[in-house]
Amino acid sequence: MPDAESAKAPGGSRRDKRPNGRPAGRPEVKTYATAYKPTWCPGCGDFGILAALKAALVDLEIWPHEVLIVSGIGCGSKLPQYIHANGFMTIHGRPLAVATGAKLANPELHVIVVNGDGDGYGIGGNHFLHTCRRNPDITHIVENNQIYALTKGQYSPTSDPGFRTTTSPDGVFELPVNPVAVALAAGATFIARSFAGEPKHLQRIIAQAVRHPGYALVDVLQPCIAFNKVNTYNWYAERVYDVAADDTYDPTSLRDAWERGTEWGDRIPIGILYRKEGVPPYETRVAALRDGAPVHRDLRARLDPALFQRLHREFV
Amino acid sequence: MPDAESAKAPGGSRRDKRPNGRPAGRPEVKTYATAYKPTWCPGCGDFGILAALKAALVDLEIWPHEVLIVSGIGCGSKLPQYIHANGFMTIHGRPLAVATGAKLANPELHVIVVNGDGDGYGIGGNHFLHTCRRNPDITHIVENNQIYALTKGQYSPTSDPGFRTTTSPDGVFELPVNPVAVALAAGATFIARSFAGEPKHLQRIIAQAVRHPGYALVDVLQPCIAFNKVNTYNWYAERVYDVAADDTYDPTSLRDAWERGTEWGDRIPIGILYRKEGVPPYETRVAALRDGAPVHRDLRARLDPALFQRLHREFV
Amino acid sequence: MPGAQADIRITIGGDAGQGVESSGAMLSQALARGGWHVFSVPDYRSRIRGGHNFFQIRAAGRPCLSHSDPVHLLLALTRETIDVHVANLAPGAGVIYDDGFRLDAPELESRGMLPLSMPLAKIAEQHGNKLMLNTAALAAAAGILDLPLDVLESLLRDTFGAKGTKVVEGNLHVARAAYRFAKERYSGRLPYSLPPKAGPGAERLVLSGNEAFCLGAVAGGCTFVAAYPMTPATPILEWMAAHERDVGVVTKHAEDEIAAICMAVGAGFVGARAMVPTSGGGLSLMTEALGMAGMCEVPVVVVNVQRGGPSTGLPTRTEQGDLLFMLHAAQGEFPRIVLAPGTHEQYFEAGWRAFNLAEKYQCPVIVLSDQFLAASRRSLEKTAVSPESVTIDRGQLLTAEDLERLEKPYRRYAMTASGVSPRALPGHPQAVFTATTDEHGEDGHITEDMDLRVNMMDKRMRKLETAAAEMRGPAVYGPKDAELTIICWGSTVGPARESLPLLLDRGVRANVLHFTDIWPFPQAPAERALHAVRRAVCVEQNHTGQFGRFLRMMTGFTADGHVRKYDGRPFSPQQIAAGVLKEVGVRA
Amino acid sequence: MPGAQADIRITIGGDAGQGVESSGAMLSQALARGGWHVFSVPDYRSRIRGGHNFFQIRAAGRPCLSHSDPVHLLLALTRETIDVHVANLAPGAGVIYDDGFRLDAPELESRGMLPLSMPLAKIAEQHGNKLMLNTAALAAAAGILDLPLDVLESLLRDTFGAKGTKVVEGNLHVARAAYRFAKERYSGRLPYSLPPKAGPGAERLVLSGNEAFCLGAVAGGCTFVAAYPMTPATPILEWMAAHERDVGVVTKHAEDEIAAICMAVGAGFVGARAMVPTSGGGLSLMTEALGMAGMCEVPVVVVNVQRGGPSTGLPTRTEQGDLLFMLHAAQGEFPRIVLAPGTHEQYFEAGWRAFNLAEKYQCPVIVLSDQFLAASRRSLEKTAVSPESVTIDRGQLLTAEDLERLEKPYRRYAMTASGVSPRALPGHPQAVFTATTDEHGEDGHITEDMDLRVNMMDKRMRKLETAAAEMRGPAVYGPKDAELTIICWGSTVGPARESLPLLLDRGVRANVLHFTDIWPFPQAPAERALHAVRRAVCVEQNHTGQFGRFLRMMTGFTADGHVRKYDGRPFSPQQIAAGVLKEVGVRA
Ligand SMILES: Cc1ncc(C[n+]2csc(CCOP(=O)(O)OP(=O)(O)O)c2C)c(N)n1
Ligand SMILES: Cc1ncc(C[n+]2csc(CCOP(=O)(O)OP(=O)(O)O)c2C)c(N)n1
Ligand code: SF4
Ligand code: SF4
Ligand SMILES: [Mg+2]
Ligand SMILES: [Mg+2]
Repeated sequence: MPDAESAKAPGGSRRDKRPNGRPAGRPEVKTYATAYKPTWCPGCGDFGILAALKAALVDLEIWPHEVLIVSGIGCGSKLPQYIHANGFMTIHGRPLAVATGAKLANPELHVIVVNGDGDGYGIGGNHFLHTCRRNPDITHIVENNQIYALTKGQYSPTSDPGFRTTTSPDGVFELPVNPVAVALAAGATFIARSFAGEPKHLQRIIAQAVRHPGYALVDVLQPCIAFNKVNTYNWYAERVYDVAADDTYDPTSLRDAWERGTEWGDRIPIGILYRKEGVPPYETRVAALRDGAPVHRDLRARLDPALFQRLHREFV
Repeated sequence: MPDAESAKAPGGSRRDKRPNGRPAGRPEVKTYATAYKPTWCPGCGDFGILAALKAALVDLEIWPHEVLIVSGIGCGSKLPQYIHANGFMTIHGRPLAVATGAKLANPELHVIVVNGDGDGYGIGGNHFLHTCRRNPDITHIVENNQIYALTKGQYSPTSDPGFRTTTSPDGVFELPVNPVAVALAAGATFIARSFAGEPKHLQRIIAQAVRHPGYALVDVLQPCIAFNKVNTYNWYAERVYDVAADDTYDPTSLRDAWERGTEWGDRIPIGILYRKEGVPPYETRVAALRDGAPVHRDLRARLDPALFQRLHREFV
Repeated sequence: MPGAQADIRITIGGDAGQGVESSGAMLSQALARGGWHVFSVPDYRSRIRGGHNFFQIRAAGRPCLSHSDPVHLLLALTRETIDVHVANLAPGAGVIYDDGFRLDAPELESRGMLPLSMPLAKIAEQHGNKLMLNTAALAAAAGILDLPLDVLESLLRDTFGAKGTKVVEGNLHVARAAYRFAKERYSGRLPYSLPPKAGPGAERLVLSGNEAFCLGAVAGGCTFVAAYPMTPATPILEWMAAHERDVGVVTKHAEDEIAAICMAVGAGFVGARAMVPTSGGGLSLMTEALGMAGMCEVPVVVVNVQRGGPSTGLPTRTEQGDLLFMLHAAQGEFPRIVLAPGTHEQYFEAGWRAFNLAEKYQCPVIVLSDQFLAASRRSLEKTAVSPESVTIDRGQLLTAEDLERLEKPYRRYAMTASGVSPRALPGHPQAVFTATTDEHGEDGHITEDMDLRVNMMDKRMRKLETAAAEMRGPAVYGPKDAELTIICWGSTVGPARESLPLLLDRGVRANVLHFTDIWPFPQAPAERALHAVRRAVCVEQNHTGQFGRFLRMMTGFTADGHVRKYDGRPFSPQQIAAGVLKEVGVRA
Repeated sequence: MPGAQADIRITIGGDAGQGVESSGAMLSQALARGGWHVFSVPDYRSRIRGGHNFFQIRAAGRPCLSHSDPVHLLLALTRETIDVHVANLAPGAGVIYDDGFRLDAPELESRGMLPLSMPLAKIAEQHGNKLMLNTAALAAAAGILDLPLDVLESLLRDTFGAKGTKVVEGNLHVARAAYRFAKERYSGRLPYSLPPKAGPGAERLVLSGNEAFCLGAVAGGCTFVAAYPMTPATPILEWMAAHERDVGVVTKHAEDEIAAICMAVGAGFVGARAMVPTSGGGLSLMTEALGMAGMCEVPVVVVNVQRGGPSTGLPTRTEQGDLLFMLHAAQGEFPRIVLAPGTHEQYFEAGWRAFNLAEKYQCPVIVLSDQFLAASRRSLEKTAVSPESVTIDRGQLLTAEDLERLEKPYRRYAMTASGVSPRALPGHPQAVFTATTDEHGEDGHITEDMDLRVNMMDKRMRKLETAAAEMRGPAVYGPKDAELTIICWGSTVGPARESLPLLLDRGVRANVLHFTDIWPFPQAPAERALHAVRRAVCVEQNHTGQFGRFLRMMTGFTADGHVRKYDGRPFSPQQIAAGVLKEVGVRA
């Protein structure tokens, strides 16, 4: 049983290894299965995102205990409830901040944030902005259904102009947030868009995002069949095209990314829209992390009288 | 004395007029003078901003009672204390939201927000993002000294990489917010930069920002002589150049604005970097404002039995 | 016991997404049109589809103050509904269900229920279409209850009128067929019947608490609503948005709750009657700006529709868990007013009274309701939610004429005996002024002067003393000389009052002491009322007995017993009676 | 009265930006090095330049618990200083000022002061440079006080050593010249002298409260600090950032307070000992996430260094205005622990104890200090802030070995008698789990089940009962059989204890009852202690007497009198004594 004086976290201070060793074999999709059935509406785009995420993790041979999935509040934010992995469904709009703390305290975890467009770009907009420029190694999957679904149908920051909802009875007349453009302006190092209706594409993009060392945004077009009767599967399917198909597109060019990233309407670019290599993730630059993660620190070392002799010196 | 049943605000419902008529003559700089001396450090860039703002208001022939200056908390946010105009020094990071409420309740007021870079782009980042896309007719002057000054010298969201402060002892390693780029991505319709060391330039830019119908950002490079020993008057003076001097620069082009807007370092563009005409300000599209501002509404009209007969119908 | 009823209770159950709430609302409305008083409560989960939801309706010949147990008629849109609700059925209660469910009817009967199997899906398909299943179910219930068919028909016409003749006609055909079927097959079988109607009175309205509040706010001159959606407060924003144009209320769905309250403070500062509806989580985010309104003396109305906590908690359920939080939210000390309406009428009144108080005392006013009050629907006389009872009092608001007569420069925060400083709005040449959240002098300029600080603090806090004079003491319901008093606040008053006859049946002569005006605390009347109490049980919808603790803090009074509930579901009168009896040692 | 002193008080005054605080800190340090106990308090404004700031120092032969009045030596860096402080000077008090001020010395003398004019600016320029004016002033004070010159010299060497020999030498020259001038001109003139030194003890440290707290947190294994700058809590973040590398604490200056606490919750969730220092405004923004930590049972330490409220209020000044806010912040009900250390030693201890409590009870712990405690500097024995007194208790934290031995699937929120569920950290294959802020079952999955909800709520709240057993009752200082008891909490204890001899002088035999552990309330020891109280005066640094109200809520105890202060300046012992005497009817 727990040792009251135990000053170490599980796994001790094996800094150079993945946390706590790995089971034999490779993970499979069923490794990520839970006994809980999603409470999403049948046909909801979130099913596709859940499946793609599981498949991507399996592709990457990541085990459930090596991942931490942090979400906010909303239909999409229920995702951690339906996958067998470490999960933390936090409060509305704050998962990026919680995830940043978790990553800084234990950089060995693959930290993945999933949340809705309201959560991520509405109430969570400030964390979005600052996480982009901070560049921690976090994958951020936004289930963007252009609506507040769990609260039953108010317009969201990504709702298109003219869209009528209970809080926009005359149609939306604010310009929508274009997450790609904002992330670009804020300095994100990996920016992608995908579509819940193309699960294979999404799986590939998520896998690359997880592999990217640094903050990686995956904005996912996610039909909400209950409250968004405009931006449906068909609506998206008719518009999306993958920039990868265009040989002239250079995802490392800020200018190209700006041109395509601001495109929205009859044609909607998906795929990896921007990527910048070589920017060290935030946590790799933190002085206090050079000697290992907080969770692996032996706290008893702090009771070393020599440390205090040193610290006391400035007060004499 | 006040009339307890008075259901009208001062000025009654004169919707078509500037509030409460105007004094004879024209306002002068001394019209805006107060008895309070600024508590800013001698040499602080905020003096130049205060002077330029007064001069711009005089140029525009706006009277003190026609303006509402809303600020947050910080050195720069003390500005409303030093100008004879309606002022509201709110809480840290929130002046844009307070200003939006004031503008929607009384669109006749010239609403001007002044705050620091920490206030505006740090804690206030979410309001910045959403105000850009909302486009209310508000002028937003940011006293950007790249530092948290009133709290005595921590790094700010606009601090340059490598900058050492009490909270960045190893130098900043987050990418700075480029307010011009972010505003552009978020859909702002007027984006300018100026320099507290060029008061005439600043005065002109502020005047144009106030004239612009819609949200207008004026990011002002403001030397803090006490805590920012890197980004000094000289540092800025050596780098700034006005885009207006470049005939080929088209401030109505998103692409041009993106190119110049993202420029920062040896050369720093100032002037009007982007401007989009013809986007109706938010408040002009609000249904409930078509019959006049809330502050001019006769509240007794609400006691009209006919209104309630109509409203009751849906509950029978 | 089967037989003549003082009231009858109907439950409709089904899956989320099956339209349980809208069916329940329609049946409530039909019963009200038929001449009965109704009270109904929805019970739903925090998800869009799937999971059991239900809707309880009570109909009586006299006004009902809450739902009640047990249930006489169950309308089961799913099989699961029967399992969930069987324990709460009265002996011989009817269960309406689709004959496609393949239930063992004799088995149901042996468990004391009356199975009322009907081909609802078939009727819907045959006479209209599949989507009209709920209409069939409603009509079947109407048939079983002997509710006149024309009442249902007129309601269907009004409800579906906007969708065109075809839809209306289809629904009417389905309704008639199901009604006929129910009557023909089961007439007279249900051992319960609708109670005698209310006497012919004015046409009654059926409103949810939130709707009553919105009407109150409209009457009270609310011109500005900013909010961020949050269950169970969202309907206030949505109702206001839907009526924005009609009544002239600027509604703003903001980027978050911080923006919402700051916008309202900005609007209040320049003179709008501004409000922010939210629930606890939103309130948490609004905490800092609440202090700004207090410090800068800006009128603003904050509505906290409480739900189950802590944190995200039970988003669609009820609780009274935020009382002490509301009384102390935000750093430092400043005047605020807290109202906790308990009934639909009081919630309507709070809608306008809050604005008067906010402007009279130039401070934030918190209206503290909860999911139970907000979402329950009650039939009301029109006069209960009409502007006739409303006054608009803007307090010491200076008019343009007042300002023109000023001789000295205007001082926004002038020291006064009442603590209230005459208020000008920005926009007048004579009243150019500045405000700040830092401590300030009479002219609104920052000060660090010790004495000025103390005076200004005293001035602000004095407003609370001034306001206290108009705060209402607790109301007593039931016999003045009761041997036992149920102390409660806010929405608990309904089931508490309904529990009194149940207690009397068990030989306990009790009354109810109900607080609606919480802060500033109505000290003298509260002490008087408490003085008359012989034995007290505090009944609250929370874990720690917040009101009981608050009462002790304010008066030293300690209740003799406590009944607390924190499962997210509202008290029924039966639960209160049982809890109180247990506390006073009477065996249930 | 002039003559031998139990202690001596020195005030340094000047404009913001003149280095008043750093000079004061140096003089305090010099006095401590010289063998005296010191206590000192800065007083500054919320601006960078301009405006009067001052710094009070008290030196004694025994430990001092607070500053005190009146002042024996005034070091006036500006002329204004003299006007501001004259009222608070002891008869014959010395006033050191630059001869350039052109003061009317005889006039000063006629008002009972001893003018000590000196050519400070000239000495600085002549022997070093203009910037060394403060060194000249300090040395002059040292000369007047007969503080050994070598003490000052060694301090100057240590302080300026990093700036190179030239700076050191310059300062030494200036110091010597000023010291000599003071001695030569004014030797023996001041009617007060330094009290006898403390006996030869261990070398003493001079620390601010915030510094003592930081040392405690370091000892307690704090590995993660996230914050947003806010006076007077900023120094905690800054100290930690400066020592980030040395002690291995991740420090994050976040984009706002919401991000700061959320980061700390994320860090705490995965196993770091995480803390967020802030002040009331920041706390307001952290309210929602506090509930998240409570609901998800995440250990996190929140430090609220209180300042003058409401809202922005008095940013650089002190108050105890957030007590009831801290006890109830956030919607709904969940366990939290609130500690209010009163002395530097207690603040150090709270630094490590808070982490133990947070991990043992898996909940947020709030350390409630204030600007007075945080910014005042006190001389302490090294042992008082050393790791020897520290234990690290991580509570029911499962090790990898524990997890490998698990037979059933791990349940993060297992029901237990203590309410504490054994805690695993994410990262182990046997302990993959999910958490949510919605109500949940033992495995962390969302539930709407009524009974499970009630059980889970009870489980969480049970932790408070378990924790209550280790919460400390109030401490009594002074005679056990006092006729009068001063009840106080947090930092008021220092001046309250120092007021006891003053009260005794006036014939009132009083003691102090001091609370540091606020929540869960130490019910039994508190009641025992209150039982022994004959007559009580509650002394608090706020307007509404929050602790007195809280005590009544928890125990029914009503104090006989109240002394409250809310001008932003800390109580002096004299103010407490005068206030208490007034409350008990003794004429001052
Ligand atoms: C502070 C706070 N405000 C409001 C809410 C209510 N709320 C829950 S989910 C949600 C929005 C959901 O929209 P989105 O993030 O787009 O997720 P979706 O449901 O569309 O997947 C809101 C406003 C909340 N839980 N907390
Ligand atoms: C909620 C809250 N957090 C923190 C503070 C403390 N604070 C006051 S001003 C300030 C930052 C000032 O920086 P900036 O906005 O850039 O203004 P400057 O002083 O540089 O002009 C901070 C953090 C506060 N007042 N409120
Ligand atoms: S409401 Fe929309 S987003 Fe939510 S589960 Fe249903 S389809 Fe999905
Ligand atoms: S600290 Fe900096 S920003 Fe503040 S007044 Fe001084 S120079 Fe200006
Ligand atoms: Mg959404
Ligand atoms: Mg700044």
